[in-house]
Amino acid sequence: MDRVVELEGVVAVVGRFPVLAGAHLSVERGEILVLQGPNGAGKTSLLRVCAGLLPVERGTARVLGMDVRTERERIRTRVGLLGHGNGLYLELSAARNIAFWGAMAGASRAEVDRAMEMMGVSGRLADVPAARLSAGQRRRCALASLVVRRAELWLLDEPHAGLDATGRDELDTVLRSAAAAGATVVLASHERERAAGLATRTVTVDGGLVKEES
Amino acid sequence: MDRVVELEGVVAVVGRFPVLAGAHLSVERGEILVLQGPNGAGKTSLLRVCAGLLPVERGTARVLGMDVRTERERIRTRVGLLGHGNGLYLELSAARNIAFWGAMAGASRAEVDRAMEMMGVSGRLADVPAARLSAGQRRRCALASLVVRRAELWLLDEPHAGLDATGRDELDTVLRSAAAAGATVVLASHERERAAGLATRTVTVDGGLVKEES
Amino acid sequence: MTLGVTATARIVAGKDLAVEARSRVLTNQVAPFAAIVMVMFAFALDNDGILLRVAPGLVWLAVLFSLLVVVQRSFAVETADGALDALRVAGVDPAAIFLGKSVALMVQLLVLEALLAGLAVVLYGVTMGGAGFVQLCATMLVATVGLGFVGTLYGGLAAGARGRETLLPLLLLPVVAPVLIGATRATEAAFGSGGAEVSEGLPWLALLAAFAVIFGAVGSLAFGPLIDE
Amino acid sequence: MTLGVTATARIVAGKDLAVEARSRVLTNQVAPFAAIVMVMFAFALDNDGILLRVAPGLVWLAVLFSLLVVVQRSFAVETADGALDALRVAGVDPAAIFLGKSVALMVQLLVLEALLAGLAVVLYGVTMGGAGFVQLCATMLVATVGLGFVGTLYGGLAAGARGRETLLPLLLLPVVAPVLIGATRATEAAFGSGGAEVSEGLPWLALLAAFAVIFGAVGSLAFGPLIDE
Amino acid sequence: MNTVNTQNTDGDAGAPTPAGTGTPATRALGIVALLLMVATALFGLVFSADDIVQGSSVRIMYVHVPSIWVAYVAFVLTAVCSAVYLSGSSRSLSWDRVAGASAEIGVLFVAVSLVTGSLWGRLSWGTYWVWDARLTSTAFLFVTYVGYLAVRRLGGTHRQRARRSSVLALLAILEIPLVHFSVRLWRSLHQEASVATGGTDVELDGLMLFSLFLGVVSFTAVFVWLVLHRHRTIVLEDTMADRGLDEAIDRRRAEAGVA
Ligand code: HEM
Ligand SMILES: Nc1ncnc2c1ncn2[C@@H]1O[C@H](COP(=O)(O)OP(=O)(O)OP(=O)(O)O)[C@@H](O)[C@H]1O
Ligand SMILES: Nc1ncnc2c1ncn2[C@@H]1O[C@H](COP(=O)(O)OP(=O)(O)OP(=O)(O)O)[C@@H](O)[C@H]1O
Ligand SMILES: [Mg+2]
Ligand SMILES: [Mg+2]
Repeated sequence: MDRVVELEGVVAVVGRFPVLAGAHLSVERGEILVLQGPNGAGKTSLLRVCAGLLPVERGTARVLGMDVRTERERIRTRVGLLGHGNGLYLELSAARNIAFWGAMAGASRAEVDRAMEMMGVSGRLADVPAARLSAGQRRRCALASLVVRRAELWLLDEPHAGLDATGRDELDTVLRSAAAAGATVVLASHERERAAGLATRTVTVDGGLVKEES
Repeated sequence: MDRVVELEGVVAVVGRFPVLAGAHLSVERGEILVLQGPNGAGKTSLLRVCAGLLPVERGTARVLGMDVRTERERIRTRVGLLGHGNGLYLELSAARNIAFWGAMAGASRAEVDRAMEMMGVSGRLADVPAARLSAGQRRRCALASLVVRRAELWLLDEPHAGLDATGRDELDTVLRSAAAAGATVVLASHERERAAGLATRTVTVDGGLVKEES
Repeated sequence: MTLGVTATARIVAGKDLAVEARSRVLTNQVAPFAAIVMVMFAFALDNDGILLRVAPGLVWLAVLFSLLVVVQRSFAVETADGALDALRVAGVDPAAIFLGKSVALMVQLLVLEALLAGLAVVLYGVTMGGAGFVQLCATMLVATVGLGFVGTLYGGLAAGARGRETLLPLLLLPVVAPVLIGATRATEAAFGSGGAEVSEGLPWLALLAAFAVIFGAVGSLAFGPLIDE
Repeated sequence: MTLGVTATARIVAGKDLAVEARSRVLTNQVAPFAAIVMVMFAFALDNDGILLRVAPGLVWLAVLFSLLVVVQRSFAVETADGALDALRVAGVDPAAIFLGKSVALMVQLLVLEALLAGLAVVLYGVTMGGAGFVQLCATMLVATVGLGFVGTLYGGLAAGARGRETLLPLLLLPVVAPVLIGATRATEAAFGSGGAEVSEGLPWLALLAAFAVIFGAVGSLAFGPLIDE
Repeated sequence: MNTVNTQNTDGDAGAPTPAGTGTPATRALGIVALLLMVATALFGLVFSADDIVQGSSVRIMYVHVPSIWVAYVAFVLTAVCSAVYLSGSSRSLSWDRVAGASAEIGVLFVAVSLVTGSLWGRLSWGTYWVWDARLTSTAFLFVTYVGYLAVRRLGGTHRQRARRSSVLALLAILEIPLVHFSVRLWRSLHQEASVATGGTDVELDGLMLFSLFLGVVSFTAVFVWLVLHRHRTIVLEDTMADRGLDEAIDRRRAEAGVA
């Protein structure tokens, strides 16, 4: 129960290329795990495997105690992913986007408003079409859409990229309080100092493998 | 001649929204100027004005001694921009992309190879379609495409985002040596520490205005 | 999930229609295109008396064109910024996505068909009795349901794995063709083109209904595996 | 710029064709679709001898549709990751972008037209003499050049701001319509549809040529201001 | 349009706002245009004779033909102003405003011609509309300029508007020869160009010809009058938009805490 993520010798393939080449990883509940490693190491792929977006070719991957191969649908309702993309509908306003993802997660109107407030996309910005927002503002919308999900496992791919100084601090606060409330956070990041301040543990991904460090 | 960028009361409008609200800025040759400021402040807009992508509604903008309104075409052949997007053709391989931009800039085959080497996208990666590359690898391709241009004014919008630790250092080296060779660099960044280490000067953009600091 | 399939589907459909309301691709791009197709044919064939004969085929041809554009658009919106991935990860029931997107597609197609049928009446001088009109409406409704399902399935396939899309048209087109032929024949009967009787359209209607049901069922089941590669 | 317009245009065209060679949107999506349209009409109108009469119109209608799809695609590739901005900033001569993209578009359209004309011969039993064949080829060539220029010009305009794309058909269709009518008439003459003589097609060919020249010239000059808002 | 007198507002935004768009000169022109219209109505409806073939319905010609010709003039004016703007010899936005005003009035006149033409068609061909080359191409001309006006309303800055629409105007003007020659190109039902080329197949007697001429003169006067006023309202609209922008700029600056 307390192992939230358990990867054992996971091989995942895109095209014919093994993006993960036998990765082992285990993450406990309440951890904030940072994935570091060079470009193309397999961090994004690892997060996508955990979210059930990338099929496991060999080895086993268990998330929240369930096998991603067989119980993907059940896992997904309890996991939240922020990828390199933001998952926004660019034609719709910021508010409409976040409300959509809120509705999908069964969140109330008030929760949606709270998330927007928290990520600083309320007020004037709420009615601007996502396409017109600045890069950082779009990232904030994506984070707000994630916050309303109240996931048990947060998977974040370079969540700080594009956020301004206050946004970074706000995000760290959100992640710390989520972890304190019993959620688990796995995030990929290239910003050493910030990641070090946030992480309870850091591992390095390289060549499709996870190298445990402390 | 030595004022590479001169903005005087520049107002720029997107839709009906004034993304720049009367910005003043002047940049000398050889400077590495960092733009900081909150999300939506107008950093991207400012860079786009300098590149002649966003029309100047009021005020004057002079780049490399020429007015962006009237001599845009001549300015552009001497300016290089890295935006939030990478400007890659996702279906084409990394090598094909960089060769394309190299050819557009009149660079030789050797220069293209050198740029690819420099940004670490040679070897195996060269033949992977850009769509299949990792986020950081795509950013590296975009940077390589920029390096081959040998621009006199480099405009970079969060160039470090997505790059790994070595990539960041490599980029800083490239920018420093470009500046040392007489080029001018203006970049937007949210990473305080890294920017501070690189910058010869930092200004804050907010509310569509530039606040000079030292 | 806290929401049922119907509720989720409704939200998805609402979102798709909101995107359309904002971007107006249907009203400003597809509809004028379809209209110009009709006008051009009117121009080319006016003096020959062929016009009335081919009117039903033209209406459905224009619908087919529009179907492709609208489907493409419907999934471009999902993939532009990774929203389809987000939907998958959000654990949204694929059947609900399928139904929601199908319904939004059908609504758009129906609007378009009404417009085209209206144009056919005005431009080609089609005349219909009451029975013909009822049958035309029935045909449109049933054919649209079928096309909406097929189109969404098609779009899901195209948005999924890359290599697979090469098979797509080969799989799909033999399937769409009968729907279009059925709809054309039923419409001919309704318009009385070439001396067809209204009652001649009924078997075609039944065929269309069978298609709609089969594709609704297959789509609800198959959509998940399709978009989840 | 160190490169001349022609050299730059060639690189741009090569790039566009390389993208198509990789993604195969034309061969795997547009062409089969166009083919099915032809087949459907063969089905729908088989017994009436109308087929031969409408064949030229159908061929060009399918071409028009494909034009829209391919143009959209051609600029989607440019805007997906900000490449069009990059091209503008790179100081690439807009005329060269215009010519390069137009040529790539024309090549794709020509392939498609050859396919469609072949289908018309097979499905509709079109027969042509040698003179007819030559004229058909000439018509296709000239019409395609015109369509390629117009499509690229307005595609560039539509590729800019978002709301702007809704304008594409409004702008494009009144302009393209004469080309299509001209091409249809010239093709009718080549096919001998409705008893038309081959020589009747010549004035149409001249019209098409004038169109191509005008839009090539205007496009080369106007493309810059249009994509540069 | 009412005509409270103030100074001329030609020129760029920022001039003091007048209370109306009239000047003594335009009022004089307005009166002349009105008188000419009355004269045209008298000649068209009373003095000129019935046609041998078409009877009284030929009188529609005195509206139908001048209005399409004036529309041609309007579109040519639009194209010329656009060319001047684009050529860069004068970057004044006035050229663009005149172009826009002229196109708008031109669209109006095409519409008049379409309506009168189809009424005439009902009388002489028995149907309001046929898919004839002249008619179809005229409809396309109408759509083209509606598209041009839509492009003008896309938003963005005044200069963006000017640049985009100027290019379009230069393309759209090419449609006019197409409309004019469509009759010959497509062996059309419609009347061949006969007046303009001095052809002999249609015999217009002296009075008919004079009425037609009068129609052209009076429609032109009305056109000039309308364009002058419309140009001035565009100036006012632009001024308003600029003021809205000033407020927006202040709000934007306030985001940074700057007054
Ligand atoms: C909706 C229907 C019609 C439209 C859109 C239309 C359009 C036009 C246009 C565009 C012109 C200007 C041609 C040029 O000089 O370039 C024109 C001229 C003319 N129209 Fe029509 N027309 C219509 C119906 C008719 C009808 C029914 C008649 C009479 C039977 C008619 C008689 C004429 C005549 C006599 C001219 C002057 C020809 C010349 O000398 O150039 N029109 N019309
Ligand atoms: N079809 C393919 N052919 C060759 N290599 C491929 C293919 N698909 C993916 N790859 C490689 O797989 C790796 C994907 O890694 P992934 O996106 O997980 O990296 P990452 O650790 O997230 O990197 P970044 O820090 O840049 O985001 C990249 O090295 C990429 O080049
Ligand atoms: N049509 C519009 N309506 C309202 N606001 C708009 C519109 N277009 C742009 N904006 C606003 O203009 C600003 C654009 O700023 P810009 O993209 O230059 O910011 P930035 O400093 O680059 O921010 P980031 O750090 O997030 O990249 C944003 O605040 C955006 O919300
Ligand atoms: Mg990654
Ligand atoms: Mg930015």
